[in-house]
Amino acid sequence: MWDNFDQVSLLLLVLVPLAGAVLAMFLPKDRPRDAWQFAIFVAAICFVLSVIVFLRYDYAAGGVQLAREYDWIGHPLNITLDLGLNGIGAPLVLLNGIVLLGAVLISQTITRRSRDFFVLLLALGSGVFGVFIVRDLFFLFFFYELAVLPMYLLIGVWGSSTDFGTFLRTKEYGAMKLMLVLVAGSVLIWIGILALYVASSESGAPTFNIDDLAQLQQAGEFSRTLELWVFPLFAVGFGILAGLWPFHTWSPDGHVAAPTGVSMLHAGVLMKLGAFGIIQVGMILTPTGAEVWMPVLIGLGTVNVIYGAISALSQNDLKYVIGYSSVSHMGYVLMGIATLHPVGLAGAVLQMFSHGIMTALMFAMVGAIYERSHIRDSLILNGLIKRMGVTTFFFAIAGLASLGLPGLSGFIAEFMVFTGAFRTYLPLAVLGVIGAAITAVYILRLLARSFFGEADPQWDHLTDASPVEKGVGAAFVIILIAVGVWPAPLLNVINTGVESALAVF
Amino acid sequence: MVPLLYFQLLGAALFGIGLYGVLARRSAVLIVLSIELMLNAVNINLIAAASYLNGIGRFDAFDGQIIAIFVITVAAAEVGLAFAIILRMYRNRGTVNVDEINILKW
Amino acid sequence: METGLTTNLHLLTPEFALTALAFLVFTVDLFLPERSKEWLAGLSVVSLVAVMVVALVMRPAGSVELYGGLIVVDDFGLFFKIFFLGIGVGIIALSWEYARDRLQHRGEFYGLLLFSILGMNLLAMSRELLTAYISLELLSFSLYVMVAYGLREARSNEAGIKYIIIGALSSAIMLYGLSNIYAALGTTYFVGISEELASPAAASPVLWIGVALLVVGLGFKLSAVPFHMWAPDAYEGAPLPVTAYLAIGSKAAAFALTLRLFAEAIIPAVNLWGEWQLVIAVLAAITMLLGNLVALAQRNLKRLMAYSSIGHVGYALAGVAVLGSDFALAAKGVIFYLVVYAVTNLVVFAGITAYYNREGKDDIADLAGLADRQPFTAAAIAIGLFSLAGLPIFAGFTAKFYLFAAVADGGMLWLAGVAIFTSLVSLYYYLQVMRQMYIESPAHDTHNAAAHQAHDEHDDIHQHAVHDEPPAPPMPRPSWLLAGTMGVGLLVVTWLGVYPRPLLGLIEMASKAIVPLG
Amino acid sequence: MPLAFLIPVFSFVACPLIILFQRWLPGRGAPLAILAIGGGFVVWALATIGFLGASPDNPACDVSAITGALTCHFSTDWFTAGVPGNEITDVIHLDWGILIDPLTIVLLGLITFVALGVQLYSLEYMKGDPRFGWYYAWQALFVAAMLTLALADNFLLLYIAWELVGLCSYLLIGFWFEQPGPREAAKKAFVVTRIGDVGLLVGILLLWLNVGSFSMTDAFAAVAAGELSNGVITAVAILLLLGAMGKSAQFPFHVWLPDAMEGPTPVSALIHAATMVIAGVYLVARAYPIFAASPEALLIIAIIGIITALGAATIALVSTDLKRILAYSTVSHLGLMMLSLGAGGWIAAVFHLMAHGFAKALLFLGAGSVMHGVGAHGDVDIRRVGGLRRAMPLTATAFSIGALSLGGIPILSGFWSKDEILLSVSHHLPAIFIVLAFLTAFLSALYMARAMFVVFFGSEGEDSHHAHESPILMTGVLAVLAVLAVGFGWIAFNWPGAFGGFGSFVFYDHAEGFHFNPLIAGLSVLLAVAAFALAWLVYVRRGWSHESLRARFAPVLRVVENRYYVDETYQWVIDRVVLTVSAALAFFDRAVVNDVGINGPGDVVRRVGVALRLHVTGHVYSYALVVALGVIALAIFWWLRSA
Repeated sequence: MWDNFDQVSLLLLVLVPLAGAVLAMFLPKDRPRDAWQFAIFVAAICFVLSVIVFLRYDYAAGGVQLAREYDWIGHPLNITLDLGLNGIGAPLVLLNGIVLLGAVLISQTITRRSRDFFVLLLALGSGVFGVFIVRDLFFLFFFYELAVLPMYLLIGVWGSSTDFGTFLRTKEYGAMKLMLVLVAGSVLIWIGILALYVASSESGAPTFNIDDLAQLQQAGEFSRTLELWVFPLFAVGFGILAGLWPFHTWSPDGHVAAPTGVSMLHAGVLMKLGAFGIIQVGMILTPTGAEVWMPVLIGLGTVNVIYGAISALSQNDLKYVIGYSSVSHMGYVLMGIATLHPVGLAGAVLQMFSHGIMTALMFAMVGAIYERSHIRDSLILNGLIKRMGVTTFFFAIAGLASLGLPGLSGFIAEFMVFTGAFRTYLPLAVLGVIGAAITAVYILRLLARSFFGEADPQWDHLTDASPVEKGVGAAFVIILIAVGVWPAPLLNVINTGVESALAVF
Repeated sequence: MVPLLYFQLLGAALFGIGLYGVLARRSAVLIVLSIELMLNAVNINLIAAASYLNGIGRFDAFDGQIIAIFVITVAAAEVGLAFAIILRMYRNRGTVNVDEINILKW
Repeated sequence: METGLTTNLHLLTPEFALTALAFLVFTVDLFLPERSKEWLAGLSVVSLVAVMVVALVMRPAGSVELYGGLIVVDDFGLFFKIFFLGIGVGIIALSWEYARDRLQHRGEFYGLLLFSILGMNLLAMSRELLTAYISLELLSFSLYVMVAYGLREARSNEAGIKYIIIGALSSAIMLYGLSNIYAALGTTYFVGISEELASPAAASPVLWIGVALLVVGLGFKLSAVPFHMWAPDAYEGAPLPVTAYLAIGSKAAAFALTLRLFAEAIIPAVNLWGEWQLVIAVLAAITMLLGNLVALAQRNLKRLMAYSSIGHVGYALAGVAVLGSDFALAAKGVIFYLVVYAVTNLVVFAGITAYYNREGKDDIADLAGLADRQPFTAAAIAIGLFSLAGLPIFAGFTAKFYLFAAVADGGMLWLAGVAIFTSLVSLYYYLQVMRQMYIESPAHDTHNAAAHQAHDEHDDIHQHAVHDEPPAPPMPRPSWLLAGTMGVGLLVVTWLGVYPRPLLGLIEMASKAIVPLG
Repeated sequence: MPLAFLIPVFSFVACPLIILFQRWLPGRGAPLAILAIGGGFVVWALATIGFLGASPDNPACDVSAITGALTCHFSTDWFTAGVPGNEITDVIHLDWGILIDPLTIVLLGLITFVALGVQLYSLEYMKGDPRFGWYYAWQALFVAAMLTLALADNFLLLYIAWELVGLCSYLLIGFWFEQPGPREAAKKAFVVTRIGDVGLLVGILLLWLNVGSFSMTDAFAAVAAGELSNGVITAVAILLLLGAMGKSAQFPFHVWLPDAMEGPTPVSALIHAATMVIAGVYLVARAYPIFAASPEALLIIAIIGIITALGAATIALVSTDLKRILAYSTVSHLGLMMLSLGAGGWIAAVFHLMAHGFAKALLFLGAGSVMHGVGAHGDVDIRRVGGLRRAMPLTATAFSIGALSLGGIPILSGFWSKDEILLSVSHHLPAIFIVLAFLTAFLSALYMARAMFVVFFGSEGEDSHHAHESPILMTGVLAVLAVLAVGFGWIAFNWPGAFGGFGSFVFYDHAEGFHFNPLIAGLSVLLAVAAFALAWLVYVRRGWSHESLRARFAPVLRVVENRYYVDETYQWVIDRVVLTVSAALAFFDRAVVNDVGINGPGDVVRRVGVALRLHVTGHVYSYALVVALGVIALAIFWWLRSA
């Protein structure tokens, strides 16, 4: 029975949310609750699918599994919808399944035009799934753009504008910047893809298929100069989505503007697309370029870590703090990738997973607070623990995970990144460790300032997390702890993926 | 026999004059007339070329004349159409001065 | 070649039929009372469909020449015929309500439309410069009139005047080029030209001027920079359906001619093409750059679409520039792009018309809050714009990817780069429209969100949350015809975006018919 | 003996249970926590018996070639990361492993015993606290983590436990987070120790980088085998030392410990006196093979130790808050232990660690009992209490015993351990050290005496009128600890036939009997007695007023009372440097990176568009002109090509 299912599982993974989005269009316009429940239904199916797919991935065998090829455009472009899961994609698929469900559940509070909201959200989910499981550059790009496309409306329509006194961040601005910056990144990616295609067609076998291109590369069909200028295109293009400094500002401002569910997906999975792309495309298809450019990338990654952490120090808006901490944590991912070292790379992938869960949890909780108080300013908020004990508890756990507390997933991931970096770029690795210490400072400041302490009477009206929020939070916390205590199930899969990824060097 | 080049120079001159007219004139009517001038330059070119080709014994020589006739016809139609629209403009705005015809810009 | 002017004449039945129908419409129009002129639209649609069927039925095996090679009936022509007829149907569907409410003499309107379609069909089939020119003029004359159709509207008149003056000018230039080519080569047949050019002796200033001026003429029809300046004015002034028609029909027709001309006359002459390829590439580059950049600054919707269409012409031209290297790929890319562009634009214009029919306004800012007032219209426009911007899952993405891949493969990666960059620019102004429709509220004074935060129930000094504005005044839903057009269009757009293969098959057949002989 | 891994597990299980079900558990889960630690204690006893009975032929045990001690080792896989490559460090493999040797055994004993006592004590002390359940949850978590720390057989596991105890200390210091004091103190404690932890982690990684394994035994073996260059060893040693300094509150990282007194007093007794703070000393003792291989490191340790010891002692002398006095005394004694380690007095250090642990726990619990008695939660100003010995005799006795013990009065355990330290210092270090060490000993006796006399003897203070003795549970715990404070020292020396002495059981490299140097001992006794006498004169007898003393040393006093301005320095750095930088960076990020770097290009493009649109003038002849220009451009192009 499973074998038949494996034939279609990946295709379903992409089609289910897409179909869900299409069907959702035909829901009644003015019944938000129905839309929500329908979205939950779809997201739940996706979640189950992602779990099954993850479990079906046999890490002992390794390589690309559940592969399935569908003809799309034949000669002369030779584009095929070529699905297949590798050890790096598998955990991220799982991650997306989890976060998508969580985000949909959290979005209970969306009442205005909620149908459209969930349509876009599901479309986004489909795009993300797609990127993680395709083996063809055209479709990788296709799904990549599909994942970015809905963000504009999701933020622009359902977001919120904030006046910070000295400056203003409108949702229009946030959405527009996010969209344009990300698409600017994809411009680079697109050019890179075309360059590789041209190279392949010059070698007589025009193709967009990642594996075929990788073989061509191994066969030495790509000139060194080509790889030298194509890799930066991928590194920066995908890197932008991963919050690579100095192209990161779209991310915090996007968060500030975005509604909770969108923030969760944005920081939870969207930013992972970028890192995944660097590995899947940049590293595997242009290893020569990668080897040459990695020192630069790890340098930038370190800048991300320190820079993000330090700028988070002086932020007062909860979402800004988390946004910059995301920038900082994606820095670890970039560092890990740039080590080109098994442990470091595995750490990077694990960090993607753990950061996805962690930051999604944080945004969920901040969203819960914002829903009730309509404030995100940590200078005004205080003593939240009094009225919102559970929320505080979950937020604290997420915060501890992000400052790399052992026993929570963040620690193992960062630790592995450090080990990898120590093997390759020792001084930068030390800086990375210091960054983790700075993280502790701003997280604890935030906790001490807004969550602990005596509560003003003005917060007496606040109510604690709703059952749904509690459920999501609890689930995420459990995952954080589980991965922190027993990462082996994830790492077994990741290791095989890393092995094959590094095989090209 | 006068070499082809002379005719072509004449045509070019005429074409240039027409073009100048188009650029320099401010009355829509005169602009259209200048364009007619350019079309006549075309005709001169064509006929000259045709007879020249005939001279060197090219087979399908008299295409030129035929084309010229077509051009004349089309030109006539064009002028008619143009004047019709200009007339409509004159009715509405009371001017055919292209300096004043610029509601639509940028 | 001269033998048998009437052989295979039956193959022209579609064109004859079309001519007859046009006259029929004119005639019937004389006798129909004003209120029942809808029938003319119906008649035209039915007849167009009928002609389509006839054309398909009479498809010859391979390509057949008529009139001693003036006109050829082949798959390429057939494909574009069907394409044009389809566009005609779309435009009529678009203009139905509009014509009823806002145009006089709409009988002639449909008649002119039919004539212009006839012109386009002949254009796609003509294999000789003069024939091409005549067909072009047939198309242009109808358009001149249609643009100026708003009799009482100064804008419409002005658009007409500018259009016809520049049009006449460029046709004069084109003819001058034609005459030079004739003088240099002694022939005006595409095939003949390529044969003459094959001999290196052919190269001469006169010839070069001839080709150059020919290109200028085409450039005008394509509204390629720097011959584009008429386009924004004409688009803005013309009645909406005509604007749509300009954007979709005349461009497609001009490209049909360009493709055939380059394929059969110029590309085979390798040395000449070698010179011209770069020119075309540069034209393409500046066209997409200028079009998209200027579009950023537009306030009027029609004008915006004009500049955006200029930009898209640039993309297609980029495809033309690499026709020489891998013809099959490039031609397919260009034609595919044209079709997608046409369908997408049809959707967008249908949406704009649906809005215009209700409010009679065509500034971008007027669309504010459309998403609440006409959700489906807004969605249609949005999807259309996303597709034009080249975002998946819509046809625009696939088409752009295909075309740019072809351009890159043709050895012009830099051109592809420019194209990709400018499509990023285009995204910006498309998003501006989206923003009006989805984010802004109708009663929105400035774009400063802080302005209306002041009166907000949680008003503390540090942070404000902006809440949803009150829903906009309701607006009657679009007519079923327009809604249907949009619906069908959206389906096609999505379908082409997700599974373009069948269409590409047809395009392959079409492009095979005009593979360069050289 | 393999069951030893159960020791922490009980409490690990207890913690989440209490968190989740405290509402329904009897006594808010407190009994559960106590049960867990009690179980731990029992298992420890069993394990100890097993260990004492164990012999090298036990498959899991062998006599370590480096430490010379019998070492048993049990482990199970945790996870593997990376892929086995040509390089050994291309893959990291981790296990949950426990390592049992005498050091572990005694430390476990200390932890389980004190923890048990403290938790019983807390039943009364924390009674009626709204978060009673949470208190025990964190207590359980702490105990579990601390025990793991003591048991860990690889550095990574140690680091994990290390961080967890840090977390628990954070949670328990900030237990009353409503008041700003505990909140800030907790934050400070976590951050300061975290700075040290950076060093620790880097050190561990550096070690791994050169050894290829996190296992302690592997690391020591590598060091012993001389596989590592001296530079690396010293670097690693110093980095590990950083971590130790953070946890054990050594100068300049000592600032967090006194503030940590904001937490509930039993917490101070357990975490900030007996167990967690000695983790640093434990780390150095545990990793001694590495330190021993680097004389420089040892010297640094000694210097830091003596600075800390002396500085803290002086501050303790002038502090007025009872708990702070004890806190600084803790810092000072930790400094002494470090000093001893630096001097090679490994056994002395460990011995003092134990003795001080019991005594200091006793003192803190005593102080807690005092607070409980005078009804002061938070801090007790010793100037406002006095003569409590009548109201609370038991507490008074217990506290006095502790004070005397730490003060170094003979036959009490503190005396023996301190004596050992002085001995080793005098042997292996320059003269200056021994002088300062004696000074420290004198001072510590003095401030202990001061605290003791002022609080329990002398005239009544205004807070001590309605003071009452604490309930039996608390005093009982005090009594037990008092017994240890008196008697523990006696296990130091050799009981013929029975037991070879502490040094023959817990030792590094080679077993040592009990040394006794009459000179050193005599001197220290002299100083101790003198100190007590002096204090008695000043504070009880009021022989001469300490005001006059204060007046005489005013300038010195100001410096000391301001704790040598260390906190101020930190504060200045944080406010003036860190926050300024980060604010500047945040502004830079918004104004430059975003508004210029990201918005800039966008604006430029848009402006270009706005400018370009003007080219469509609306005048038809200009259109024609452009067309003509286009033609000319083409002509020029052709001319260029042909030319």
